[in-house]
Amino acid sequence: MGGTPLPDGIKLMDEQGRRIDGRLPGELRPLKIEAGVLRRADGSAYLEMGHNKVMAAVYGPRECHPRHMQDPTRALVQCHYNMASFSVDDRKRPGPDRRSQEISKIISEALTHVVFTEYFPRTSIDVYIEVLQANAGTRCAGLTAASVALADAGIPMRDLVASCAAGKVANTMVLDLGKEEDNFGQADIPLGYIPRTEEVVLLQMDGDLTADEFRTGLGMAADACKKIYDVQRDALRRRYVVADDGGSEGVK
Amino acid sequence: MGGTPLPDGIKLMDEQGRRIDGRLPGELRPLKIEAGVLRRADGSAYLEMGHNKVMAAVYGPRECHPRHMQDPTRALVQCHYNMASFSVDDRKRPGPDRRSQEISKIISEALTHVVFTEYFPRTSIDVYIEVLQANAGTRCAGLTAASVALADAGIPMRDLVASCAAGKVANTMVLDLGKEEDNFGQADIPLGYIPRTEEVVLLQMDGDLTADEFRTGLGMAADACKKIYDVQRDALRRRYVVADDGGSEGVK
Amino acid sequence: MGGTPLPDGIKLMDEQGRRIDGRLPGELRPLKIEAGVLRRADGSAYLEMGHNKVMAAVYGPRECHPRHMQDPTRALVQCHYNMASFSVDDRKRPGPDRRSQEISKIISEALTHVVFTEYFPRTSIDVYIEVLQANAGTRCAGLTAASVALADAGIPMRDLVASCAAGKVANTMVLDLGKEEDNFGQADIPLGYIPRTEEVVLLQMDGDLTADEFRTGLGMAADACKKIYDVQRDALRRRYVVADDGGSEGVK
Amino acid sequence: MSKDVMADLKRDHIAKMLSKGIREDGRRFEEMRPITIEKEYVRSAEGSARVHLGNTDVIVGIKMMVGQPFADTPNKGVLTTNAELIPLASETFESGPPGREAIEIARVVDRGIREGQAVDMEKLCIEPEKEVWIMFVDIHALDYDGNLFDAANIAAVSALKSTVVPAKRADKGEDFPLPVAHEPISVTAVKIGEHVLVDPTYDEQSVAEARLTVATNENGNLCAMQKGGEGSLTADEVLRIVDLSRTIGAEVRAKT
Amino acid sequence: MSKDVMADLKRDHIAKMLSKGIREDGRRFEEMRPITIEKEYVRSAEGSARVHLGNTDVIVGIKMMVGQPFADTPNKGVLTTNAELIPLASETFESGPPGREAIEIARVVDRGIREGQAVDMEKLCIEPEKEVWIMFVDIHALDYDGNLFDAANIAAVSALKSTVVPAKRADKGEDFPLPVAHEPISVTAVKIGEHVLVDPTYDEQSVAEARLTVATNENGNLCAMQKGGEGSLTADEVLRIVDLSRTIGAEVRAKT
Amino acid sequence: MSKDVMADLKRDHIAKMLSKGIREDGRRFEEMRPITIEKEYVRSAEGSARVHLGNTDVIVGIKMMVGQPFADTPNKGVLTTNAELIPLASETFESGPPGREAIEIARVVDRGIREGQAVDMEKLCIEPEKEVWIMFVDIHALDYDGNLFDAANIAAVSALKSTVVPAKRADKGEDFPLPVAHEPISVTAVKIGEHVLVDPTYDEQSVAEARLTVATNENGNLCAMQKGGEGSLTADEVLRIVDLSRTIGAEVRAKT
Repeated sequence: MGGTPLPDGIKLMDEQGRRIDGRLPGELRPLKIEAGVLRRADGSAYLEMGHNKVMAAVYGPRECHPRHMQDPTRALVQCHYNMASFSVDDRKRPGPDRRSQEISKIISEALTHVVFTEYFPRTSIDVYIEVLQANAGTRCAGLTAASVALADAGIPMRDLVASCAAGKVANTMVLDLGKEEDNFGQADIPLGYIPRTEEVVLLQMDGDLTADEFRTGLGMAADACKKIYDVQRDALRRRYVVADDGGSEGVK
Repeated sequence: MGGTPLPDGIKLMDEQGRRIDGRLPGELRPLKIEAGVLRRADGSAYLEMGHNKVMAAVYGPRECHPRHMQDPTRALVQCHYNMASFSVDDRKRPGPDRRSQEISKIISEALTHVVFTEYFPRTSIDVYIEVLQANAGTRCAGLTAASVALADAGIPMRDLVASCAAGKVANTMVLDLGKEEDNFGQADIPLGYIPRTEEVVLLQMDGDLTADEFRTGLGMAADACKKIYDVQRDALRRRYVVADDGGSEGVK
Repeated sequence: MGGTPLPDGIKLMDEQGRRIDGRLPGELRPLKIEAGVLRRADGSAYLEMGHNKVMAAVYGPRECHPRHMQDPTRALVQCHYNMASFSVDDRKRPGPDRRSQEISKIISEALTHVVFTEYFPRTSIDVYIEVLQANAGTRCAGLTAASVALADAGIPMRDLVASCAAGKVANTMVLDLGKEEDNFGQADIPLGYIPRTEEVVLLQMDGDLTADEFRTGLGMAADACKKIYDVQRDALRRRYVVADDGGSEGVK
Repeated sequence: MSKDVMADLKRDHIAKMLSKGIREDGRRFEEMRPITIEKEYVRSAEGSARVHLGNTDVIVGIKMMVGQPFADTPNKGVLTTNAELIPLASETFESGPPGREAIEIARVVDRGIREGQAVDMEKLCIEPEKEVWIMFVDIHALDYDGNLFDAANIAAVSALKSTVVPAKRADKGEDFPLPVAHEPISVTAVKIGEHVLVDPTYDEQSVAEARLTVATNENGNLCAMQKGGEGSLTADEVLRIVDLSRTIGAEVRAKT
Repeated sequence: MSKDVMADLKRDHIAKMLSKGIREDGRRFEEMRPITIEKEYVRSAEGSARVHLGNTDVIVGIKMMVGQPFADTPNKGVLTTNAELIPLASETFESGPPGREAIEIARVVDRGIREGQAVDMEKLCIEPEKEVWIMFVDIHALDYDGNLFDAANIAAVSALKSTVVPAKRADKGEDFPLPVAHEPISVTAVKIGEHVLVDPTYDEQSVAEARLTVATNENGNLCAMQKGGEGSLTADEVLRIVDLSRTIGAEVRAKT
Repeated sequence: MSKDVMADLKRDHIAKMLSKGIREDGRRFEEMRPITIEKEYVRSAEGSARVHLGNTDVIVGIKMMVGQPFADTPNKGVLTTNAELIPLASETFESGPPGREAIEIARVVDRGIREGQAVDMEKLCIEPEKEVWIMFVDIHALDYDGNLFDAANIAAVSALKSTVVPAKRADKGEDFPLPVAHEPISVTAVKIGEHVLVDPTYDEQSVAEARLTVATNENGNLCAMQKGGEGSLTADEVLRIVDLSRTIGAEVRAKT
């Protein structure tokens, strides 16, 4: 977490327990998901969570290159998380940095858990996550969007992964940290979760927490993932309805 | 074009309509081409145009690496344009930059048009252009030289490509811009042209031109390409004669 | 050689002919070699020579990647010399630089000479040399250690290569230059040598030497290699005894 | 092989239709696809625009940073244009550093802005020889259905027009709108057989023999041009495309 | 194929033994392998430690350089952590720039040091906004038998504790010991079938479904966490590993 | 396979001829190929030379730039040597960053110039610790028929001798000739079977077991040496090549 001292005049939580953007501790930022927004990709989803804007696209299952990476028993789920150079205040140099490579790895692992990879030996299922505008929580936003894009692509999956973070701000456990909370807060716990089976598939933490605080945060994030899961399913349902209205053959 | 203001005391054109190096508007710089100047390459050509010194070499048709780039229906013509680090006033860092990659791409396309690529499926025909001394117009010089090198390599071709630029300097349309004209002029139109069939195979433009001025410049450059074409053929003819004199088997 | 002027108060050789670290001109630094120190590698050796600390590991013969590098008639001996970022006073940036690539090349060539590469066509024998602490003479230390690691891996070899340097310091020919001698001395002659057959397999020189001085240095280094060779054999013998004591099957 | 067979079939089909005067999406030969422009799409950028040109979807973001001028233009800002053809947008795009295709697009868009003098670069000088504004024009493709040249050019010009220079944040005085002086607009045409079509789709582009992009300014003058493709054009075809570009460019400019 | 068959056989074997409560090296499920620490192993580094965690063998070297602070932390030193998983240490490591595995290890070790506030970074400021100490933590694997996360963490903390800042050499006053404020220790556990094991060997790690690394401080607080692997954990399993980490971490900390 | 068969046949043929005392181009074993040197070949460089050594053809260009000295040599200029073995010169050269072969050539040429003290580097100091001249020696191969080591060395020394330091352009006083103090010349020999040949052609080099490059100065002293190849040399062979290098080097030096 930041480690940067809080600038003068900024209070992360007011006397009424309202957070800097007016939310209550257990409140998520506004969430909007739309499935099937790109033509070229096999599946896609666009997501806004607060001021985050994230696009996810899926290609595959398709032949895996280079060939020596092929797994004869199953498909590889390969996630590529990328931040657009203009998605942050200080321009990000194009290309993968260490942070994005780490995020790509843990999202790949989380998604692999839910895809029936054994149906598609020797193939690659490529998941591209593009952060267009970043405002804290992009890895969770990306994982949530990628799940929807996989389903939109018709990839057989055990379930959807929902993702959000809990954290500690002004000595209070809160949900879904915003940018200032991320910069000046005390801890962050990004979680990837399958609400139906109650499985943790992505988990990180940084900052300073007692074991009790962590337990509380984990619980809050898991509960919030249920709400996100509903939004994901809703997006897919709308996509289906739209497709159905327009004639399902016409959509892809 | 430059955008740099003209240094004091420099005039790009005098009262008599003479350019800074004494040429008339429609005059090319002195041009010299020699074919077959390298032993190791399958074909080669050395070219001087004004103070430009350019070497072109051709290898192939040969097996195309990496294999996944092979085209089963034809040969790939792959041009690699490179400036020697000492070819310009400020030392150029070795290795391809964006400019040289763009030039390599458009020269590859221009040459592909004239090579009977369908005779050599799955192969690569590699064209290397080395700029040893640069003085404006190196892409045209390189394309002109590369055509001769391809012919010298015995690659079956529809025709030779000739190349030169027109441009606008001191409000006058001129041929074949020199270095100062390139830096301080108003527009540049590099052209790759097949005089016999009157085909445009490479064309760029930058600067500021009316449509009429462009039409004039295009015509001037196309006409000049005919002269360059003659010098190309002359170089190949001399090469043949020399080879013939020395016994054609002895040359390669 | 350095070219740096000797700092005040430093004398590379005293009136008694003792060197800056107390050694006589013909004296090696203390040398310690231990074979079979790593579990994962097929063979390994740890070496200390003065303040140098070097680890060598061998993997193979194993399938050679990429495949187009395979030699159908023999194994490739591929050495990768690397300095740990903390092995020198000014942190070295991770990754191969030009110096380490040159050293990797000449050590690969020296080791290829003694391995029966023809026994293992199409394979690669990979030799990794890690300099953990550097104090002049690391290429010799690395080559000496790598020979032992190859033998420890059970690779069939004509013989071991021993390696050390001679040089010129304070107008005297000396053996095995230390760090200050390397920085402020007059010449350095790294030698890789097979004492039994008296073959030179690695040789470099830089600095300023008369032909006679070079002849003297070459002789001194060759003689010293015989002593190093004994230490190498001793390390392998101890390894064998230990292995034998513990039951040779239990070791690897 | 199957890919090539597909390409041949596609080419035959498209060519046959064209000979009847019909494009696959029903457009006239000299008609652009519908253009929608969302300005200020990205709040983290100093300026931005998302452009749909038919199904081609691209975002351009502008970032401004304080830096050093080039030695030969000590009193001018610096323009840097970059295109990321990320594999999200098309299976034909690959991961890794920009390939020749991405470089060409970035350089052609750059040439249009630069040579068309879209921005008054002297107004981006803070202190001559010392400090100027560096202007990063970053092109990000999201969905690729052909003609990224024009989609990116339109997005870039629109983004520039929405850009505010963050002088205050950098402690260099008050924020001010980017001094946009001209609006160079490019129009791209391709040649398929006998036919010349503007604003090609992905399929049209993939069977085209040659491509010509022409950027013009408000006064109808040409500022940048780039031919692509392995086929040739006649001088007449070139001049016809130049004329098309001037006419259609003016229509497009009205929308940015 | 044979590799996968081997993996299946190995997994079956390890799982069968685990169901009898037996690990391949005879340890209890909640037992670390023997730890040996050689501090000041490398004289050329400002601080260093070589750690054996069972057969896993790793060196961490600390180098200190004078440099510029980040703009948003003008009065703090800079921490840079890097891991080289050189192919000397395992046939599964490859030459070339760090892969995702090396990056993950470096970043998790970095997170533990940084979030656990191991070093008082303000004391590494020389002149605010101008000059601070840059601290390079370089992780070098020598022999890889699993659980590099914890081996590297232990080596890093030990190395930090042995570090002397070479102020004199840099003409910045007298040398002083690195101001180590806390000792965050990570403990890693894996899940194999029903079972949770701490400090996995290479073989155990290769058949594990999921991994969780938890770093804690002297006060038992959590400072960093990282789940890995394609399997899942229940919340209960996570909380159990958190508890294990706090208990075992305290034991390990006593040895650094 | 065919490549290896070819190599075997070539080796047999060359060896058989050598045993009769005959080289493929008729030279004596201790004879260099004809050398032609064109100085000031490239006007854009501060110094340059194009050298033909038989059919081997190489250009060296010298560029001078103002920059910072190294910390340990605050009053000396900086030498940087680089070799581009571009695929124009040989089908055995590959595109991309310099491989081990190019690096070796650059480093051996560099070592000759540096250790042979070809240039008085102190005279390239502008202001101690602040500004010195950086000297770039760029080696560009055009046609490769073996022994680039010596061809590049000759071209480098010739180019240095023709170099004028462009002080005026950089606003650092008047232009002056590069202070060349010595002319280290390298001679390369290879061993094929029993035989030692100087200045090997491409074919000779490709069948040689070992190579030795020795650079000497005007006084006959040695300044640099590099053995290459997978074969071995005896000490006697080394000393004989050293003698050859001293004699032949003096002849070559007269031509630069």
